[in-house]
Amino acid sequence: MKPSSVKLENVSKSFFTLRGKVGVLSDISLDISPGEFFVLLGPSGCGKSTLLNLISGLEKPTEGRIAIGDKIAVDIAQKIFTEPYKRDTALVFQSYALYPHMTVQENIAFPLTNLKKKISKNSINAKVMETARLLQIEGLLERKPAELSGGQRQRVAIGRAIVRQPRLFLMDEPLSNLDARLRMDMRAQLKDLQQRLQITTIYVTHDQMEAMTLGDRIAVIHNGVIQQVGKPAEVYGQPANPFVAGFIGSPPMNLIEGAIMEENGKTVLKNKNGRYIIPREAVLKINVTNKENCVMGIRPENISIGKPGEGNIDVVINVVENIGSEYLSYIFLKNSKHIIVKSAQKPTSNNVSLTFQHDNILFFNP
Amino acid sequence: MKPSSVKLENVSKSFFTLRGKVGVLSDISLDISPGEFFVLLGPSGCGKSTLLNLISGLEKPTEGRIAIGDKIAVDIAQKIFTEPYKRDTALVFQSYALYPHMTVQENIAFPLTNLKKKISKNSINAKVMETARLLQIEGLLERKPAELSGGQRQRVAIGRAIVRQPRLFLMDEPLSNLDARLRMDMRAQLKDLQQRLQITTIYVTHDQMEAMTLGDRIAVIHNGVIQQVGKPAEVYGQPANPFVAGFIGSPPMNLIEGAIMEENGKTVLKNKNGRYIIPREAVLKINVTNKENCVMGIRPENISIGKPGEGNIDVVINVVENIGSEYLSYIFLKNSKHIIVKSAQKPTSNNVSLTFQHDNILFFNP
Amino acid sequence: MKEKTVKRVLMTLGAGLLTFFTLLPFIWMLLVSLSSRPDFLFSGTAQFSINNYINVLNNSSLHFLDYVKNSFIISSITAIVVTCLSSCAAYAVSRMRFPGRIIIPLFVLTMSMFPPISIVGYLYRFFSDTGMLNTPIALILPYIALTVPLSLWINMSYFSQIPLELDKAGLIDGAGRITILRKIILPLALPGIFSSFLLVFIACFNEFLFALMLTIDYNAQTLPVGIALFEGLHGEIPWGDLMAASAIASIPLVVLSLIFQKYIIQGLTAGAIKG
Amino acid sequence: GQKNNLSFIVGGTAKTFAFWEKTIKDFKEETGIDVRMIRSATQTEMRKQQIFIALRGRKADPDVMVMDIAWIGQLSASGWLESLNNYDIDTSAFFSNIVNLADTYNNQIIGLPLFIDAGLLYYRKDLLEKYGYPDPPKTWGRLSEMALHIQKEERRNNPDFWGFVWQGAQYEGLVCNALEFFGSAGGGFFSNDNIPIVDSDENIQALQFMANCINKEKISPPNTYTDMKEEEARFIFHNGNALFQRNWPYAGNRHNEEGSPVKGLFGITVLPHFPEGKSVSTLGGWHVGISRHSDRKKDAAAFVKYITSHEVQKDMAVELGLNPGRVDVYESEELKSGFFGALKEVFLAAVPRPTVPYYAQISLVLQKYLNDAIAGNQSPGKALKKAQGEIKEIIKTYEK
Amino acid sequence: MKSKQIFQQYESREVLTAYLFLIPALFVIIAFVLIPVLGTFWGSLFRDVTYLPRKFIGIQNFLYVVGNADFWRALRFTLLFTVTAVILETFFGMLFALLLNETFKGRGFLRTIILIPWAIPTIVSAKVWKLIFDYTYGMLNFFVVNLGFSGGKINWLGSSFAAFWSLITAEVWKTTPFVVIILLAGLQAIPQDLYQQAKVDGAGLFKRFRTITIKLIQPVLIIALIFRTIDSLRIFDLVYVLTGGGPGGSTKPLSMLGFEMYTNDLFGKGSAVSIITFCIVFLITIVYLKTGKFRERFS
Ligand SMILES: Nc1ncnc2c1ncn2[C@@H]1O[C@H](COP(=O)(O)OP(=O)(O)OP(=O)(O)O)[C@@H](O)[C@H]1O
Ligand SMILES: Nc1ncnc2c1ncn2[C@@H]1O[C@H](COP(=O)(O)OP(=O)(O)OP(=O)(O)O)[C@@H](O)[C@H]1O
Ligand SMILES: [Mg+2]
Ligand SMILES: [Mg+2]
Repeated sequence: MKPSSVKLENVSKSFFTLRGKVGVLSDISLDISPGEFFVLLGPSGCGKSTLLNLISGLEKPTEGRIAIGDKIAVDIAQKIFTEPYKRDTALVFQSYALYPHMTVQENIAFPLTNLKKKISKNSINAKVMETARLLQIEGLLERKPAELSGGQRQRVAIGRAIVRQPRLFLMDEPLSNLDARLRMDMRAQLKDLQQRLQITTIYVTHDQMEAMTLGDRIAVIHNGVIQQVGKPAEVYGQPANPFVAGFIGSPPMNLIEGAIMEENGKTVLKNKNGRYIIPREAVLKINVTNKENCVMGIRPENISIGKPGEGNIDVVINVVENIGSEYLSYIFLKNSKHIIVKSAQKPTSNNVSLTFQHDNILFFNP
Repeated sequence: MKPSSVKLENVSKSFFTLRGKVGVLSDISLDISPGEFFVLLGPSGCGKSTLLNLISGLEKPTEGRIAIGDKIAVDIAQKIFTEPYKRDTALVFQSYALYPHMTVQENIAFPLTNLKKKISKNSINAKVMETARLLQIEGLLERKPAELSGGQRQRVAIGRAIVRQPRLFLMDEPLSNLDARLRMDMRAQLKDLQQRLQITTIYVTHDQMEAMTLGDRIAVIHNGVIQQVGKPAEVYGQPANPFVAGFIGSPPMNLIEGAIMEENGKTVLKNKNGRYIIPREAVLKINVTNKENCVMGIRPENISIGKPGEGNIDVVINVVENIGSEYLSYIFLKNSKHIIVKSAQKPTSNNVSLTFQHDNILFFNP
Repeated sequence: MKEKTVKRVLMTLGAGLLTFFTLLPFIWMLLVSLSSRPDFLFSGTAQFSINNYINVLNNSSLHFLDYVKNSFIISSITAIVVTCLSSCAAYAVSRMRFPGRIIIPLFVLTMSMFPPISIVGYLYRFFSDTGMLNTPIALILPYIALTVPLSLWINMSYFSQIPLELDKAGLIDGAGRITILRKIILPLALPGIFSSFLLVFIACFNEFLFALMLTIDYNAQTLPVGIALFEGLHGEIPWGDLMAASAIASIPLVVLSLIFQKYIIQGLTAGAIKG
Repeated sequence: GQKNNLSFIVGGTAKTFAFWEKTIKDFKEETGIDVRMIRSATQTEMRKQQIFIALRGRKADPDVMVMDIAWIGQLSASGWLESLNNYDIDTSAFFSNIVNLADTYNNQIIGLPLFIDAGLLYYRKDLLEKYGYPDPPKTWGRLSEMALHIQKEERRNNPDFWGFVWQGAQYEGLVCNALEFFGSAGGGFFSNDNIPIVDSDENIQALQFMANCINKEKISPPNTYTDMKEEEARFIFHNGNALFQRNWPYAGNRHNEEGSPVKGLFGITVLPHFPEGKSVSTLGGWHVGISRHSDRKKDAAAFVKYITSHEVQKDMAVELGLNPGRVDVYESEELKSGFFGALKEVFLAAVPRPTVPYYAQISLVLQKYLNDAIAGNQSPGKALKKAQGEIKEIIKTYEK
Repeated sequence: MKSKQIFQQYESREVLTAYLFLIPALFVIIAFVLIPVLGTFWGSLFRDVTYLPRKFIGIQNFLYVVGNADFWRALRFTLLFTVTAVILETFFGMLFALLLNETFKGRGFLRTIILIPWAIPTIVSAKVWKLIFDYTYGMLNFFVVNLGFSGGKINWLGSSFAAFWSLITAEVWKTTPFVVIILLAGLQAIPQDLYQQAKVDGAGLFKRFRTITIKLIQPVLIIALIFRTIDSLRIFDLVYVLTGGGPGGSTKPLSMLGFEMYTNDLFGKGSAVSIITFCIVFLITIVYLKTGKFRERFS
């Protein structure tokens, strides 16, 4: 089957509850190419799941139109709406929604029994077995969902989606309840599957690593509005605004608000906490509309720790955390914010100066 | 209230299903000190949630005894069993288990309405508000769970647990559905709360970072058996066995099986894929029982990439992934395994040699 | 064909069938209640008026309103008590572990299988000995015993649809079993609870044999018995009065069914658990 | 229960209850004795259940009860009825045939007829006149002739017209009807020395006649053996759709009501007979007795006396249209002429159903086979032979 | 091991609480059903005729009942009636419950009127039906005559075949709402996200009905079936009023046989019929529970 493109035009969605209207998505336009692996990122409650529901047809947008392939799935203006089961998408629900009365085997086989072109029992069994093996749950086929652990349930939910070859995969945090190693395995399997079958995939995740390694492109959503769409490296390297900058990366980029001014021949960013000397090379990149009120961004790994006086600003490290191979140093600031520095070695002293790697400094309008 | 210790002695648990007995935990003994933040790690389905259920009293062990503080919570031999609601623990369910007919406000307030010492409505409201603010859901108090996003639901579940001050916090992947930034916030809040109130906490997570930064100690479980208990740095740095070594760390430690032998005056590890020269300094650390069949472990970040011929083994890099600030290089091996190398820079060529940092090489019995 | 179209066609057919099916005899009943003779279709000479209604309500020796009142009191009390008893029992059976959790519901079910005629003699003696004959109690107690099985089993099946995790959450949150039942299970099983309430209520409202045998006069007799007394010695039936009485008697049930609608709510457990 | 007043169990419609309430009030005024009325259901079987449950339980309530004539045998055989002989009651004013045949057990009077019934033939005077029949039929044969003729004529304008309606549904009433047919052929259920003679030739002939009315001559409607009870038959006659009707006296009252289509158009007479027999009418009606378990027998007797007094019986006749058990009431001014007067003769010749204690079971057997025979499912001879056999079985069980 | 396992399963406090929850209900049932029933059973072992001495006769009453052709006829009718009625009630009940579970204009009205048949006391509704089926002036025959079907009126209660179906009609009309109410509440409890998932999984209307609705409603459905069956097997009021067991006893159910025996002073035999009726109901219920996987579902 040819992979399908997905096209959203000016899609908006509000829920009408007893307490009034809750606007969730506003004016979303996206153009996802056939065979693309498209990742949705955004803070909790920003509308990612809702967006997937709109595409799958489980919810109806309040405005706008959605096309899957060359078929219009929904167009509010033209009053077109295609039922979910005709859209031929596979959706992994964030909440799994396993069929409690069916065994794992039956859960996974279910989509296969609904195909227009009937397939034989044997080949269903074979497919289910293959899928289960891929997800490492082949020993659990006889169980009912209630007898599974959280991660096992999640894998069954994935299994139900990938067992057939839909035009579109929609996955809502499919790996959130898996341990790191399994998640890595699964990630590789999904990527492999997706590339092999060339199925357009829209994927919601909170995991940095997943977003970066899986996605052909990433869209960052905030409060129901798209903030940036781009290749992983782009979004990471050239975030469009402080929100994206602060959201992508773990630990996130340090965002320092202040006013840019000249002082003693040096360009500095000044705020209540002190003055940050901006490296000369970076000064050229300042492209903010209002220098009095702008944001400077620098990632924790792009800051190096040196002896006091040597760097761009002198600070006191408050807390150091060991995160396995690296150390995170926290510098608490007055307005209950903090700067984080990531370093391979543990800082030897608490009184240090920070040096910002100039080519990684970014400036934003707030 | 004084924090409680938690003591498990030879606890085993099997489920009796229609298809027979399923052994889940075997002979677990743990001794958790009062006020400790104790993290449980382990692959999906290893029995972490079950262990929490045993401690909270939702399930009954098949064997063994559990003491919380100086009270025996359950002792199979003595036929003692304390009902869950008398154990005064708070549990964040992996599946949330929100009360669907109650608003967020009511959900969070529920534990407070059950306290022996009745508290006033006002102070309940105040506490709920405070908790909600901490979890950034203060705007959702009037909603019912069905009207929340996955992450919002998860936060309500956390809220219900932390709103009161129990003797023991049990948290089952409480942050799995939150985005990276929120997760970091929450992590800090939880740690802060725990330290402020000194409440003994047992915490299940799949997130490396969480485990390392939050835990006073970590227990790694595999197939219902405890593999290692120790401080985060210990577990990371001196894993007790290949399983722990491979499980902790993301990407995980490279584990290379083979036979150690002398060749050309050098100590090498040899297997089908080739020979790995073991740095001289590391040779001293070899403490395996059988040199013919052992495992060498080295973390991806402890391998440096050099020009062919310079390092311990020459290899060809197959895939390079950008994970934000760093690069992962994959070297595929014959038995469908791979070696991963993490580096700050992108390797310039595919033909490289790898150098193992000698003080980070570990040797295990398989 | 489109799913929507199929659905709409099916629904229209169903609605038509339902209306026809339920209303035809009922409308016939109303017509008879308004006419002066039951054979009006053939004779064509009947007059239509509300005389029968006036007659039923005004005739003091009929005691019609007493019967309605008794029925209402007896059915309400029974239904409330049964709902309480059987929800407790159903909770225990469906969510707690104890020896007998299989056998007790079976026993209770078994107890509903006896032809009532075979136990009415005993009950008569019992209530007569205890001086309770011809009091509402004499009907309420056996009605409770007769309807608990139905209510228990219905509640059991509704309770078992509620995720067990919610009880667990309740236990963890420090709630005792009663609190869990009251604050978590009951609200969630409300459609089920209410439908069993309704079924019990109506069963008591309609019961005839016990009501006949265990009561003596309008101080305790219920509507079906009262209506049965309309009939003459040789089987003369004042059709108009009888139907008017039945029509009036169905008013409380219509009210009840309006309340019923309020409690039939979709998807109460949505959002509870993940999985 | 609260056992301070006398309890009196009676069934009926609101009108009946109103009458008894008034009577009870009068009685209280006269004697100071409180009487509590237990309202029992109308259906005979239900009433019987109610009374029997109490009596089996040896309950002091009810003290005074109104009993169907068909139960008296069983009640008295069970020893549940107080002999009235000790209470100084004068029975001479009642129909002596009834008191002797139905209310006497082991030479003790155990009940008194409160109101009585007997089968009658109703006929359409106007129609007989119209088709030139001066008198109602004396024999069944004549009845069927007349019915056939007039039905055929009347059907021209009225397709719903029937010649003869009677009670053939499977219930006690069928046995009453059958007793009349059988008796008027010289047969019956029991011989004088209480031997069952159900399958006698006379009975077979009579039953054949009954079946023929429905299936052969078709002068009786096809639902005779399914639906036809008193009211069903009355309705047809009432609406002017039948020439002859076998029914109890109550029907006459209804036919005479204001607005009745047959008011003034019908007459009553004794039932016809077969050539070799004489007219027989089944005795029905309700009797009053005192429970053996009563704890206030004296007061009970006073009450029984009161309600069987001339005055009350007359009121009952006037207000409820029931036929008093006292002969003297029929002589009174209010009743002498008119409908009641004509009934007296019938009652004097009425025969009760067998008074054996197990009558109810025999009745069941009879109902089943009689109904089957008139439905045409079995030949009368076969049906009655089987009935006879089963009845003998029953007797064998109970004569031990 | 065995005793240990039993302890394993049960928690003494929980057991205590559970019994506390059960005792009130059990108490009432034991006092007002079990004891009378045991009395009935005891009574069935006696010759219990009011005017003859009471005599212990063992199982003779049972032998009498079982040896009686009427009993077998009543049994046959009762079973046939039950099977037919329950099948039809389930069918219509399911149909209407599904319908009333949808949202559409007029649903409130339909939900109200569906209760009417169930709400009218049986003794009344039976009379209404009797009036409808009445040969002489019934509504059905009015239509038959005036709409010109066949020739002439039909004797709806006349043949055993017609009487059977007349009874069935009245019974189904009367009790379908019972099934509807139970099923409707059951339908409400099915999580909607399963339907959503199934839609995404490509299941159409009927497939969803078959694989989700039916399966998840099954426990409730079984219970509706059980209680309908129990009640149908004991049918009395309706038959008593509508056909009185006729024509020729062809529509006489077991309960009526028992009732006749009681009213005709055969208490021992009446009790025997009651006990036998009970046994039949019990056996059938067990079959239901077995097929309904009761154990699995509630444990
Ligand atoms: N009721 C049950 N019956 C049978 N087996 C069960 C039952 N509950 C859990 N299990 C099995 O027990 C094992 C441990 O389950 P548990 O939920 O404790 O895993 P977990 O460590 O929490 O996994 P995850 O990280 O996936 O949540 C799993 O393999 C699961 O399949
Ligand atoms: N039925 C509903 N009624 C009202 N508001 C709703 C409803 N469903 C979702 N919302 C709101 O819409 C917003 C978006 O929800 P959605 O589930 O799409 O978030 P999400 O991006 O998937 O978040 P998460 O990462 O936490 O899963 C949330 O703020 C949520 O509270
Ligand atoms: Mg979501
Ligand atoms: Mg788990």
